[in-house]
Amino acid sequence: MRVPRKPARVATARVLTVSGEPPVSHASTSPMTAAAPARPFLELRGIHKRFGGVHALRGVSFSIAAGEAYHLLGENGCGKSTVIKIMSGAHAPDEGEIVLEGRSHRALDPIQSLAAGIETVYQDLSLLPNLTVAENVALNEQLVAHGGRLARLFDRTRLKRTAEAALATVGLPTARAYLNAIVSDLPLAQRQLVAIARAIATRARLVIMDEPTTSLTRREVDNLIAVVERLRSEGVAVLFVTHKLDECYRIGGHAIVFRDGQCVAQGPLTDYSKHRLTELMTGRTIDSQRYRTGAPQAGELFAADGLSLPPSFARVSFSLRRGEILGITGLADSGRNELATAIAGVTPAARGRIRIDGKVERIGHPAHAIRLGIGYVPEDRLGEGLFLDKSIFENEIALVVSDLANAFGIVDKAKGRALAGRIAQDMRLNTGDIDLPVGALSGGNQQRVLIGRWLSIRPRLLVLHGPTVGVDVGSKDTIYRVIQQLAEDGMGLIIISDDLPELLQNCDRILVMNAGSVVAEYDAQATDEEELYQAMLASRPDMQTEAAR
Amino acid sequence: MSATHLQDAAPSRRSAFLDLVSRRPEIITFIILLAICVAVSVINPAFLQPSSLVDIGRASVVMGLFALGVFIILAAGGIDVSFTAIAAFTMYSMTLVVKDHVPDMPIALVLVLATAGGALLGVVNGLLVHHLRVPSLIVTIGTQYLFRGILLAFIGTVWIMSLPTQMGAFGRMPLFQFESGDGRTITLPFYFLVLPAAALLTWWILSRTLMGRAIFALGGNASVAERLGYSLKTIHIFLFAYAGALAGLAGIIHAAANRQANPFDLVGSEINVIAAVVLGGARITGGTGTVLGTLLGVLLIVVVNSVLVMVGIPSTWQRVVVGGFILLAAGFFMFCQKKNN
Amino acid sequence: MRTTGGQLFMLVVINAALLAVGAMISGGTYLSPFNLQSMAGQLPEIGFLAIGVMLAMCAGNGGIDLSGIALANLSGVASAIIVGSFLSSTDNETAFSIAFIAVALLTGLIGGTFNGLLISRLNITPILCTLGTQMLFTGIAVVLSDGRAVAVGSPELLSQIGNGLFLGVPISFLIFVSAAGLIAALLKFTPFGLWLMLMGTNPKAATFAGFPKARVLIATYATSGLLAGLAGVIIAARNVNVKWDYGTSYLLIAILIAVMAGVRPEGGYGRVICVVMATIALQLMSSLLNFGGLSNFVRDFAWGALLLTFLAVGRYNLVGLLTPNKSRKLV
Amino acid sequence: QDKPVIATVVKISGIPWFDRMETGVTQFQKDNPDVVATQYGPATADAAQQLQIVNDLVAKGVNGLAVVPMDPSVLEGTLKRAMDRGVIVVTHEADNQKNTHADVEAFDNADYGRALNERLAECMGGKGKWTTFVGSVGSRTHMQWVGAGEENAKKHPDMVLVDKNNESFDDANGTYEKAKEILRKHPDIKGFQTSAGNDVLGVGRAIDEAGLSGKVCLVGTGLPNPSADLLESGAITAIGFWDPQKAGMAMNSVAKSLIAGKKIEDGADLGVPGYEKVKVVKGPGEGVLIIGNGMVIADKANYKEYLF
Ligand SMILES: Nc1ncnc2c1ncn2[C@@H]1O[C@H](COP(=O)(O)OP(=O)(O)OP(=O)(O)O)[C@@H](O)[C@H]1O
Ligand SMILES: Nc1ncnc2c1ncn2[C@@H]1O[C@H](COP(=O)(O)OP(=O)(O)OP(=O)(O)O)[C@@H](O)[C@H]1O
Ligand SMILES: [Mg+2]
Ligand SMILES: [Mg+2]
Repeated sequence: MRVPRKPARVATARVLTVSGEPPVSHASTSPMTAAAPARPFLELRGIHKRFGGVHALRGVSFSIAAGEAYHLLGENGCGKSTVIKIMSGAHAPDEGEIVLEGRSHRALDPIQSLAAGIETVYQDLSLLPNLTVAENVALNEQLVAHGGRLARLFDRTRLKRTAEAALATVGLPTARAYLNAIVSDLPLAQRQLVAIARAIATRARLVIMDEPTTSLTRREVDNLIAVVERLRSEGVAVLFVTHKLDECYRIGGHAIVFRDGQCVAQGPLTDYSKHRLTELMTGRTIDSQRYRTGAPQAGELFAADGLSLPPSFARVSFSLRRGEILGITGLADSGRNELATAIAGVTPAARGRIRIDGKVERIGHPAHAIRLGIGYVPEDRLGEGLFLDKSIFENEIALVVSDLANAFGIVDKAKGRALAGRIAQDMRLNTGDIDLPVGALSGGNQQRVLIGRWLSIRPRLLVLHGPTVGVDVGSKDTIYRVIQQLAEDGMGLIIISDDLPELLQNCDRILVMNAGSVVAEYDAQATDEEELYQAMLASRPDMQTEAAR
Repeated sequence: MSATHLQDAAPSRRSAFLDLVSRRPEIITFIILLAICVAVSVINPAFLQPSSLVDIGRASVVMGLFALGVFIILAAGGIDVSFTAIAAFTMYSMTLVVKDHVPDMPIALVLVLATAGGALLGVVNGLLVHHLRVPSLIVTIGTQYLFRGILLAFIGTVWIMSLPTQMGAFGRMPLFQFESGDGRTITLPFYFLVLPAAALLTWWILSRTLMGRAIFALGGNASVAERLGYSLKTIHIFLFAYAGALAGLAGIIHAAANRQANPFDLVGSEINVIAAVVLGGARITGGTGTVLGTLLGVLLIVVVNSVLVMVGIPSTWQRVVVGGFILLAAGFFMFCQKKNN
Repeated sequence: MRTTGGQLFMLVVINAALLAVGAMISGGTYLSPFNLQSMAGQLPEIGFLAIGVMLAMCAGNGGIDLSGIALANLSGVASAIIVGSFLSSTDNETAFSIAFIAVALLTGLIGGTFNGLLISRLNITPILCTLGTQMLFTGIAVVLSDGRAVAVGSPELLSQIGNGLFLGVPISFLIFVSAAGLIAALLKFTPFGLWLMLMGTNPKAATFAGFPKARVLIATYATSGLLAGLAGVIIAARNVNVKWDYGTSYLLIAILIAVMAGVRPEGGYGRVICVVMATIALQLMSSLLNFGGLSNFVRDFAWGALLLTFLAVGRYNLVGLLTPNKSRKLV
Repeated sequence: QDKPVIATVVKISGIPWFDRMETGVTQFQKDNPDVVATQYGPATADAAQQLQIVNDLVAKGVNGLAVVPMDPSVLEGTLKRAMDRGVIVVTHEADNQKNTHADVEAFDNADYGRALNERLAECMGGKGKWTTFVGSVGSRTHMQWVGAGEENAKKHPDMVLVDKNNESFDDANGTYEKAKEILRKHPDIKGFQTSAGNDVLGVGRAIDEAGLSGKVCLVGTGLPNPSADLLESGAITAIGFWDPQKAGMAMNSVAKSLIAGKKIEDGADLGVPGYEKVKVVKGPGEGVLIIGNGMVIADKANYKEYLF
């Protein structure tokens, strides 16, 4: 595949000409390499932000220099997304000032921020699902070039050129069919890359990424890291928000640690150990040893026999014992996602058999699966899992609504509330008010609500798809403990994830899928990330050669 | 860092036809339209004459203009039910003004002023939708009652049976005229041209300007569009002003063609127009659809309504047939789309 | 997040204000028992349709029921013709009445189920589906009755329902209030209600949680149809005759009421009590204007203005200035 | 005040027909200062809306109601309740209304339909295809008119009725489209008999635009003023109508008499032109049917005598 040498620079030049300035005039400020400029590109001073009664940011100050990488770390709900929204102009701060290239502002608006070169990859990706890939990537560039004015012609050739360059940079295809694909038809991982491509399609000076790697596989992350390197070498600052500390170290740069709306530490990452960072974020100590201590019980609980759903996966067979935790990993297109949804009955397998407790069953629908005692926690918890506007109580009893009904068809709410309250306690939600809408919870708590829902019916098998995507270390800890407890109680669990440490810490066995088949099986205690990673890439000739490069 | 595997991950394995249909749902509309025409011609060959085409063309103008407005709002994720009230309002007050105050206003100016008047009422809609932050369906139900109430309570209810001469002349001005075999004159009126012109303009705005893309962006996800720097206020105002302008124009044409200005007219037909747009392939949830599809949807409704006598369906049965037909068409539509996924 | 109390409060205030204004301009006749009874007797038919619209809206996914009044008329017409063909309304009053009610309700139920089936099984967009069935139902009523009004007569039981009073309250109003209470309970206390509201907020999540989505949808539209049938019975009982084109203006008014009651068109939220209060508000206002001798066009204007005012009050939280607002703490 | 209140409720307010009726009500008020006479009407042509107005007026406490029912059957229940409360009910265009004290008709409906058809037959020379339009198949008087017309046409064996009872919904534009379609389907059609007030305008326009004025005959109910152009051009052969102003006055006059406890006898004079010597027969219910002599058939030659 053709890779333009310096796509980001191509984009730079183009934007300059469009904005009407001759490219030369900008040459003096633009190319900055490792040498840090005298003054920071962006500085926040004493920022406060309140949402109704919530004091989300309490006097945050930090600065961003060109060409540097920053990692904004902190627990769920500590104010990371809020500070990003202030930088990108989505929110106005209540107090404090924003100094952009030496000029002080009380607040920014989106166009101002974009025109200054602040590009954001939002946590929710902020893609327009009904538009094409090309439009999603490159439309904004034209909007910004016209200063947000809409009564302007829109240039299709330029759209195509910009999109091609940006897509190539993040490693997505640039074929016409792909450019014209509708974004909602793409899998989540590709959508995340499209969002990143949009951020770098313009002459960015600062790229902010709010948890950009949540649904990327390791290889795609590697690719992203390469992109970041190149951006930095061109003088672009990068600010990451992430909960994956390992990735931070791989990228390097500075850490900015938030706790409770305040900035509690900042400095070069190398100054902090992982352990120390965790302490700073949570204010307590969490050790990262292996969670799995128990052992599976005897007796087969679940078996897949030659499951196929062309073209996603074929002839997948495995079995699971009571109390066993099985990990399944693979690249985004390895078929692991479809396998998960097939077991859950969302996209039923076309061929093959499923045995539960020795009985052959056909699962054609999620309700089927649930009746058979198979629970499924989807990866996209907002879109597919939670009823955001509804209370914790209603979310927790969603599965047992009809069971709670008495002979007259009246739902026993008192019983339901007791159940929901118990679940909230078991899942250690940090609120006792189960009438709170789930939308008012942080991501980690939302995930706990979603997993907790299954505690209401105690399924025989629980399939967890990306159980800790976008969840902070504190919540992760809780979720892992719950998983282990469930296994202790004899439930079978399948964790589908590309967070390899997560699988290694929690599973008994790990299956690796590749190109629709299970290609390897490991004992979790006897393997390591490297081995798993190699297996994920193996047997695909084109990729091996790449890995070698 | 190749990503060839991503390409084969892209959706494939559907038949080429279904693939086409999913990208361009208006093809289904076209097929249904064609099927009806063939069926009707078989039942009654009298359908196959140029005058049928002319009649259908003429009957589509007002509904077509409305539909373009509805479509552009639907594309942005909204719904408008006030356009008929806007049309009646501008049509009647404009006619009143011309008749009583400026009897020799040139027709071009009448059309421009009516369009501008419609746009103005549209702006009211746009501002309300933007500032009240509620779905436009609700706001426009309110403004429909409001506009119609103002028109009938404060402006007038008296039918204007003899239009100012220039308006009457405009309604009668032929684009072309010919004599059919049995000595009848068949006329395609000049005002017919307004529909293709408006369709072209709408298509151009939607596909060639940033505003057009912004409209679809808004239909895709409003809060995302706002975050990306699209000014929702500008889009809302433009959208409703444009739809209002089309409605104002449609109203004046309706009056000119009808040779009377009846303030009670038009209101009540809005659901049919929305149905036509949805039958043309635009999703009711917004963000999709094409101008061509919209026109096909309008044609579909007009043709179904105008072949009933041709086919010899007694008037007591006509509602059953039209209703059943809408259900069949919608069912077929969904069937094709479902097969895709 | 939720301003439900506010909506109800607003509606109560509006109703009180309308009664006060009415009393003032009419010198008391507006509050006379006869007028109150007359208004209470007028509102059930549209109230039933508005509750039907609310149910469909709550189901989300662009849910709406445009076929309500058409189905109500069809229920009345079909029932009058079917029952009238083997029973006489004068000879066998009670039997006729009971049979009439049963057939009308059954017709409504079947019509509503038909809507639900089309929407849930064939995935037809609700607005298109109910537009189509609206014409279909009207059309069937025309064909059955040949376009003429069908006489139901006034057998004892039906005429009691239409015109009778119980403790000074019109029986039709009592039926309306109890049916509304029943629906409210259905929504609040049964699995159906919980499923419906959850499904309305996130249909995808409902699939993943294994909800019987199709059944819930069918039940929703069937209930809406049943209410239309009930409206048909009330119309027949009050007017002695049924006809296919009765109440064509009810279509938009029912939506207007639902919206005024704060039902969310995107789905997932709506309260029956608010719909009842909104129905009463519209009735009070419309009678008030008739009392004042104002042209009925002013009524259209006033409805539009009232709705927009409502929205503005909600938007700028003007109620919040009046009521003590418990601000919820977020976690 | 103790003056009796008579409320006239029309099918829909604002349209020319009932605006004309309102002039009659106003005139009656002026001539009879000892009563209070006003006109009401719904904003949309919907029986349910009219019903609500009648309900509210009864609740308000009027002494007399003069109603032009949108749909007589729908009002039965309410009018019965009103009569039970002692309100005097007079109706118009509703000779099948059971619950009324008196129904005032401008003429006998069958006579009217026959007269229209005879005028059409005369124009058609007694032969050729013809068709009929009604407001809707549910409109009783319209169906009576075309029914009587159909009956009358049997006298002319060469007249062939095709695609009868097309519904116009009183919408000139819709009627125009339908008429076009009929002209296309039956290129040799010779006559139209229409019923709703706007039908002559729609059909007339179709005839006019096809250049068939004078070649195709059109006779139907219509008002002189709106039809003037088309009568002049020859697209409309003749229009039939009665004067709603006089009908409004007649209704109110009957209502006033009944409130005063008087009875209307056969041959009575209501003091309104066209109703000087009314025929009184028993109605379908307890009340009476009062039939006047107010039919007018006008054509190009004489329509100017009735400009309204
Ligand atoms: N729009 C809002 N309305 C009310 N409260 C809000 C809003 N946005 C954020 N908050 C509150 O502000 C606090 C900080 O939220 P923020 O989104 O910045 O957290 P975060 O650090 O991004 O968390 P995470 O790691 O989960 O992304 C939270 O307590 C949240 O409840
Ligand atoms: N419109 C809003 N109203 C109320 N609270 C909000 C709103 N938007 C965001 N929040 C709050 O902001 C906080 C952060 O939300 P966010 O979606 O970023 O999840 P999160 O805490 O960041 O989780 P994660 O770290 O897993 O991403 C949450 O507490 C959420 O409730
Ligand atoms: Mg966040
Ligand atoms: Mg977050």
